[in-house]
Amino acid sequence: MFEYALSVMIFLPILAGLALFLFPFSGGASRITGFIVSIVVLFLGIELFLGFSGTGAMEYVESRAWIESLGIRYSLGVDGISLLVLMAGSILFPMVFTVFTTRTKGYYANLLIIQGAMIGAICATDMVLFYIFWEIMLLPVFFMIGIYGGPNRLPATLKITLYTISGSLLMLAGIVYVAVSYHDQFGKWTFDIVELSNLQLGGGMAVLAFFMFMIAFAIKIPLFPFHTWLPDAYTEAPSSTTFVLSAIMAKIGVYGVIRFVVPVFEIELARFAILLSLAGVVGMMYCGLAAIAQKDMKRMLAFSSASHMGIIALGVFCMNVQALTGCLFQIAAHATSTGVLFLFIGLMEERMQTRNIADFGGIAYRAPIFATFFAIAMLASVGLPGTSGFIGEFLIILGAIKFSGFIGFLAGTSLIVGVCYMLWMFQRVFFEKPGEGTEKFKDLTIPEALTFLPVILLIIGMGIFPQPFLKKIEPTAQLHIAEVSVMTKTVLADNALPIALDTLQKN
Amino acid sequence: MEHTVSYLGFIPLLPLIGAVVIGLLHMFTCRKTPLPEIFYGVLACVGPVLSFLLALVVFFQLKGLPAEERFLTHNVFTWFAVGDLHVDMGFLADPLSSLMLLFVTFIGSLIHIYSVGYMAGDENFGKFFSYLNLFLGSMLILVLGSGPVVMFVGWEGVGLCSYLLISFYSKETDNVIAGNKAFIVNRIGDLGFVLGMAFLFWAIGDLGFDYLSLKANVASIPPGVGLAVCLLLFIGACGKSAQIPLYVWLPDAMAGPTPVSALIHAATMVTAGVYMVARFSFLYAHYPVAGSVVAWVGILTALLAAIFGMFQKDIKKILAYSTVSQLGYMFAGVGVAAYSAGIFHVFTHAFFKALLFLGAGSVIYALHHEQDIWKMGGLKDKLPKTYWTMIIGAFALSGCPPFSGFFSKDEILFSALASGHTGIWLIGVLVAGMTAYYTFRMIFLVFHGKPRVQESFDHAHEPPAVMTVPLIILAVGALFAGFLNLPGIFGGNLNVSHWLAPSLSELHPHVSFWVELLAITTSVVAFAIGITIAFKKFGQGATEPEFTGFAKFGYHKFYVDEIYNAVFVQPYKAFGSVISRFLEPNVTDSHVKLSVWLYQKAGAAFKVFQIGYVRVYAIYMVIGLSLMSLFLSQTIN
Amino acid sequence: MFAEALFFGFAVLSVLGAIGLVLFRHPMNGAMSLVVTMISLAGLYALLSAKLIFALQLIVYAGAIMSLVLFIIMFLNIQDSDLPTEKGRWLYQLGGIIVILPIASFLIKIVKSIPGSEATIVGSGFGGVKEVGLVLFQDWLLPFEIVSILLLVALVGAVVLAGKRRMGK
Amino acid sequence: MIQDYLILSIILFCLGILGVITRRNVFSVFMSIELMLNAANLAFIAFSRLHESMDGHVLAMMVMAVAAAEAALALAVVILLHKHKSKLDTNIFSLLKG
Amino acid sequence: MNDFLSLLPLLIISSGAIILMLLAAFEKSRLETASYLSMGFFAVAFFVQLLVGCGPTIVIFNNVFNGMLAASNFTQAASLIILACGFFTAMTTHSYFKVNHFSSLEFYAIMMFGACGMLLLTLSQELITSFIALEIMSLAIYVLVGYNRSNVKAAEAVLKYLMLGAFAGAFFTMGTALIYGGVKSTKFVEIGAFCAANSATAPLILGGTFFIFVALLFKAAAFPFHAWVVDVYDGASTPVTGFMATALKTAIFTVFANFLAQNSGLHGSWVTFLFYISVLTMFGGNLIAIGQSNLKRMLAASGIVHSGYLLIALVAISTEHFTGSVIAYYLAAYAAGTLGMFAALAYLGGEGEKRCTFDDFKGLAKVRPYSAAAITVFLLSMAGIPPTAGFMGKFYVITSAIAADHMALAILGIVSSILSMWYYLRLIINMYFHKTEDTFETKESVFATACTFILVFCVFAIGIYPIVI
Repeated sequence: MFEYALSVMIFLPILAGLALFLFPFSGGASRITGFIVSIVVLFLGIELFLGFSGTGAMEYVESRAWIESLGIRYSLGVDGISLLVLMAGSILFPMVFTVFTTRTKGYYANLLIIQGAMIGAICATDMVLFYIFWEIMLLPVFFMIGIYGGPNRLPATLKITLYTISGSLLMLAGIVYVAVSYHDQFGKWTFDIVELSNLQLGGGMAVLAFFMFMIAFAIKIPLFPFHTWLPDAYTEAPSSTTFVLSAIMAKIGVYGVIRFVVPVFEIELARFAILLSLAGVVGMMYCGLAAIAQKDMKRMLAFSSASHMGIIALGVFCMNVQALTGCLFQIAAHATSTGVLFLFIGLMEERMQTRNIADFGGIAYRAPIFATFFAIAMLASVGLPGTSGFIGEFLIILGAIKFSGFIGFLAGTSLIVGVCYMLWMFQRVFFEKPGEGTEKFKDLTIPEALTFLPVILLIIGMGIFPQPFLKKIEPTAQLHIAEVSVMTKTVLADNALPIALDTLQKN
Repeated sequence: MEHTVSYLGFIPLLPLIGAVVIGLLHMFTCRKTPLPEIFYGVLACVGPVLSFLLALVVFFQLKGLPAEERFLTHNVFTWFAVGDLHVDMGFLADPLSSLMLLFVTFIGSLIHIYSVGYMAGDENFGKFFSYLNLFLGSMLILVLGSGPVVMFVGWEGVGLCSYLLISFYSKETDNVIAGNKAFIVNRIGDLGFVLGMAFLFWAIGDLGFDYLSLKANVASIPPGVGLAVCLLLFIGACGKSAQIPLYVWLPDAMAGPTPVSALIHAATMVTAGVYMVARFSFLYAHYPVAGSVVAWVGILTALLAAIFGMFQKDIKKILAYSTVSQLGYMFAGVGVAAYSAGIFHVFTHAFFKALLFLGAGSVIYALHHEQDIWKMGGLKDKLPKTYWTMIIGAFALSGCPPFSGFFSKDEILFSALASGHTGIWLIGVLVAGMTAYYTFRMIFLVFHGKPRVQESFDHAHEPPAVMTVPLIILAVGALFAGFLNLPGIFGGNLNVSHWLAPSLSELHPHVSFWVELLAITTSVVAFAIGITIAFKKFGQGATEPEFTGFAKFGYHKFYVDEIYNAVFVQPYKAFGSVISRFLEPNVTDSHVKLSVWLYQKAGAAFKVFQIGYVRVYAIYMVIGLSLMSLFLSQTIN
Repeated sequence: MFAEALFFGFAVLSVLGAIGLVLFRHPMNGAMSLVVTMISLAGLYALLSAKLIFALQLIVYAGAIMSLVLFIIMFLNIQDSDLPTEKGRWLYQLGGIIVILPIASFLIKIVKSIPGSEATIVGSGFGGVKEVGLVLFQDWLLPFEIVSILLLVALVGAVVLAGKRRMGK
Repeated sequence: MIQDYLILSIILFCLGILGVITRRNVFSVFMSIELMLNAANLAFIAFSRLHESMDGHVLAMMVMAVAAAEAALALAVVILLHKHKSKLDTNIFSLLKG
Repeated sequence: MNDFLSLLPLLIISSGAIILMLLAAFEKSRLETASYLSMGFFAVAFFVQLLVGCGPTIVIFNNVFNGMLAASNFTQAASLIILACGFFTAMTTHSYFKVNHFSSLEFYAIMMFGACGMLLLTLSQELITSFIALEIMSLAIYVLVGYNRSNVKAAEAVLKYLMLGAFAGAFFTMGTALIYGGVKSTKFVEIGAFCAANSATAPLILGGTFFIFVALLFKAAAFPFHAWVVDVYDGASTPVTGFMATALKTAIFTVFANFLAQNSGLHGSWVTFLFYISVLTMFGGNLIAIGQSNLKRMLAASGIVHSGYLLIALVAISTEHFTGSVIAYYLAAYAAGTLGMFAALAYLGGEGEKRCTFDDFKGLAKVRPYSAAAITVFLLSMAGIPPTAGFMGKFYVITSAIAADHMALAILGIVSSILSMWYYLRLIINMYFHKTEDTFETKESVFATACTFILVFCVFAIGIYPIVI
């Protein structure tokens, strides 16, 4: 029955979205349609999660010949790497349709297409297929920001689009290079990632191709210093899109690194791991610092998101099981916390018609439920134990320490950096004396509260019972790391500080 | 060796359930019809009290076991397991944690009861108790956690609760800032904790990341890593237990309601650091260098806080600095490897500090939230119960024999001396004198002499029984707790030390009777000098002096807050501004802007070539041709 | 010897004609000098034993095409004021020569590299109408056929562009 | 010997190019192109003589035919232009640019 | 028989052209009838071509035509593209001429003659045949460009095109002469054989191929022979521009590839040359396009860029097993997008093409969402965004470049693709993100929209089911 679940999850939203475009639907009808479709996807996603056996191999595989002459196949599959990203993509989505209720059909149609394309990018195991979905998911974002965005939407949407497309086009060259090398070595064409991971690459070209991949993903993640599109885009985008961008799309960047770069370019990755992880932590600190100076709440959260993404990306570059698993877990955890925060800010903007931090104050007294939910999401985002945010961050820092003590230390400062701006913002917005506008701030309505409640529970649940999730992703992470050859490990060891080195030798 | 008991998890769980239930009730009802306070009050006290009873059960069960087998564990579920890392959500009750458990739940329960009276009439009554329960639950997780990661949950939990409670009166910006400060400073310490844990894990944690496994494998830790772990963990302890340089948050934490201060200072939170060092005694015992660092930091903190304490005028601030100072003692104790002495001081301190804070709370309550001691005076007759209980507390704090504080403090000083840390001992004695001075300065100013503000004096009255009864209970504890661990010189039983022995990796240096006597005598003398000076200056009533010179310097806490502000906070903010105003648009983004600019300019430049004259187009062609043929004619020989 | 003298004469004439085409301001003069070039070229073809082409050059090129050109020039009744002044012509021509020189040297280099350029004696049938006709209709039938389409297009096109037209509907 | 013909052809060809790029008069440009085609024809004939094959003659005929067709169209265009502006200056026709 | 079948589409088109020409002589014939007829001819020819199965390579009527024509899968694909372009252009003109009254029946005849020349060009295997076919095509296009006689811009366009085209044609003849001098033949096969036997860098061959390349590159609008293209596209009427941009380019690149592919020695020695030309073409085209405000000019400049990509494919063609699939696919993808774009512009432009700049299309999406969506699809296809045909085309080009060890070329191609995003997105932004200023009332027939949407379908269909030949 679930043989074609993945295809359905991909194409149901896309087709529904296209149908909304093509036929005259009213805004309300579009919303209902979108909601129903996303609920179907949600159920499929949950069913998929429950049925996932966690052996480390690909499950729910669908593979069909597509372009035979180049060995491009329509092949989908889920393993531990993609599972949680997929969950984030399928579970969080219905919220968008229940929170933002008064938009036009284009809005909902675009969202549906984004969802389908994102799920496609997550499930694709063929590089070309992945690339196609990867590009498709950007287009609706372009329109969402451009049509429904804030006052400075044009430069913002142009920037995100051009920036990301530049990166991904370079990746296209990288993809082709990999396949051509495979063809040279094995005499046949394929773009399947499982087969491509057998490839032995070396030389300057491999480094070049590696960087092409990395630039594409670094832009999407975004990794310092390729993050400059992010604040504008996140700020100007309508909240639903910011939610999608931060909660899922950015994660697909990290996912891409794990899925495509780690198996193929292991040696190059190991060689440049120290540089990349430095980019990760520097980005984390840089964006964290920038966040504190923001006056616009959404912009602050945008920087915060970029800051967190730095740490998540770091989890990949450390190349050990703990960091990788932490990274995968954190992908989902951060999706829940930051995504919800952006939705909350969207709500606040709808109620107050402003995002300026100075205009708020004392919301906690007017809207205790809202404040509590917000606080829980915020605490998860700063990585408080007991929330989903802690496990991943802890594992990543743990892995980073093994990788390099210095990087680990810098990564650890995320404990401090995040708290500073979050508390500062929380103080201004929720505490202090109520401002004029906040006097009449409405608490969450029951439908809204019911929308957010599952996610809030998920945040706490993932913090307290992470093992059911980890159990499913950890075998794949083990396998993934095991594939990293001995040579790579020695390259890695060159980077590690002595203190980490002797622990490394011991293991 | 280990015994699994399934009720262990309930000890922290009960207050946590209370917190959630109360929190939800409050959240959903506060906007419309708040529930009656008594409802919340009862609900809030049930959890801690039940926990206390369970703690007693644990204690007696442990007592029934042979000394080497005193370990009760309960692994509730696997929290997370990744690769070699395996972390159980598990609890461990051994003598050390059971002792902590006992007084934390006991004093915690008393504070809960007291708060029912103190907080009466507050609009956020329910919220307060929710936080309070959460606080206690977190502390119990911290104490009971079977490994460092579980401990870290409680560790961060109490940090969060301190934030919530300090900024409880959140309409005042200053309070929220104090809360932020507490959380952030704690987080700085947590960084050390996390890094320490990480190093510890990579060193020996793959064999099991709980205390018992770590203790079993401690021998195989590489020396460098071990030292690093000790120091990093101590940074964590500094943050939580308010040691130099991270002590700054604690005095500001007075912004919260007074019972919260009592809870933070006595039973929870600040003692966590000491507890943690004692917990890791198996590690610290291998690294005397790390121990010395701990001890010196501790004793210097004690000195510094005592100096600050001498010049404060806010009753809670005085008590706060006294806590910092006493914590310094405790660290000095655990630093010189006298872990049981340190823990014993934690134990006694819990009683008298809770007592003093709750007493101060009564005073403040009676005077309608007046905290300035220079506006009090002569309250002895108005508040007799408070007065007498506080006197007991003050004696205990100052280390007057035979009050509890005397024994525990003396044990620490004596251990310092015995282990050869003469400098620490000398400073310790000095601080003991200073402690007596500022404690009794406070007592004299508040209770003796003449009332300085007549109006508030007239309205003052003894608080209700729900507040005074806990005071009395605590006073009893403060009076007699010391006898649980009588030192050898008094034919002592050293009950607590023996009880703790299986948990701690303690060295017991053999010392002569004379050294012991010297230690006791000096500290008694120091106490006497301190109290005498205080009596001379303040016993008969005194007027508020104008602070000058060193006093002013001390009153302003050596301007440490200002220095931190100038050195860390402002540059941090400024750097943030620089990034967002300058770096981000002009530097980081420059590669994008530059390329866009270049592209557009090049496009504009290229337009010029499209001149529109057909002849010119032909000329382009010919020029291109000519260049190519120039190139091609090279290939013809 | 005689042939060489003839070649030299025709060559000089044709180059002079070409130079005249480039330099004369009025197109009429240019056309006349082009006719000179073409006639000289016809002579050269004759020297190269291309009898048919010699005839065609005279009839088609020098005759038909050039008279068409001249006819149009006169038809348009070009006044001196209609002509572009082309003031900086000399400068342009100097620059043009500099630009063209590499091309010329390239081409000359190519030609110099051809070995064995001495003309051999060819049979009397070479270049005759019959012989060329045989080649044309045997080997080059297709180009010959499609040239008809080309001419048709040119015809229709010229009518469309320059002729009268009933406007579409 | 044949080389001389070819060099003559090249000279004529380059003069043709020169005419195209230096003249603004439509007729001159057009006739310069005719000159270039003639130069190519000369080359055809010369090579034909060199190879002693008559293919070159046929090719030259084809080029003539093409030249004729082009001439017809070019003259039609000249008439068209003259109708618009009554000028033969190519520089006048520069509405399309930038 | 097979030979005849291969020629059948060509015969259909040429007889169709002649029929239409004759029809034009009758006073009563209506323009619409002509457009239907030409659509019909193109459609029939298209299906005939589709049905004619073709082996690897057939030399058509070897005895009669002396091996000057040859059909292969590649030429079949190319002629399919050309015929489809003709068909869609005929559809587009149908409504275009409803608001722009300058046409007559000969328009269709000449267009079909042009198509005839193109088909010949794809089949030709000999230089002078190619030249004549090229001239047939060019002359027809000159006439089409200048068809609107009352428009001085059209006249100017035809002047520029004709002058420069004839100039380039002269180079072609000179090149043919040199090759003839070197090889004693002008057939591709024999040139290849000569190069294989001797050196491909023999001076006469070198010079000859150089001049022939110049002429072909001129027609393909490669740098530095590109300058005319912007002005000519601008001056020509929109359907003609579309026809020119697609069919003509297809024919040129087909013959270019045929010429190169016959001849590994030749290809090898010109790779570096083509490399630089293609890079310069891509970047030059981008730089021109970025500064344009007129849509047709922008599309012309982007056409230059696409020529650059096709040149990449030319650089990368393998002479061993030449199938031309990459070039054919790219041409098909490009043709679908570009034709669609021009078709949409043709009916949205309104009378006298009054809407022609970026700014004129502000807010189109609000008024005519479907048209805006179609244009968006075409633009995205041209920009190479999946899942459109343009993406797959670009993907094949890059794959072939990297497979041929031209990593640098692939990367430069991608950089240029990034640069080209700029102006494609600009139009989308204008259509979607700006306020409406125009009512966009047009009087198009159903054919125009049908044509646009069939092409939208084509863009996706070619992209998702890439039938690689």
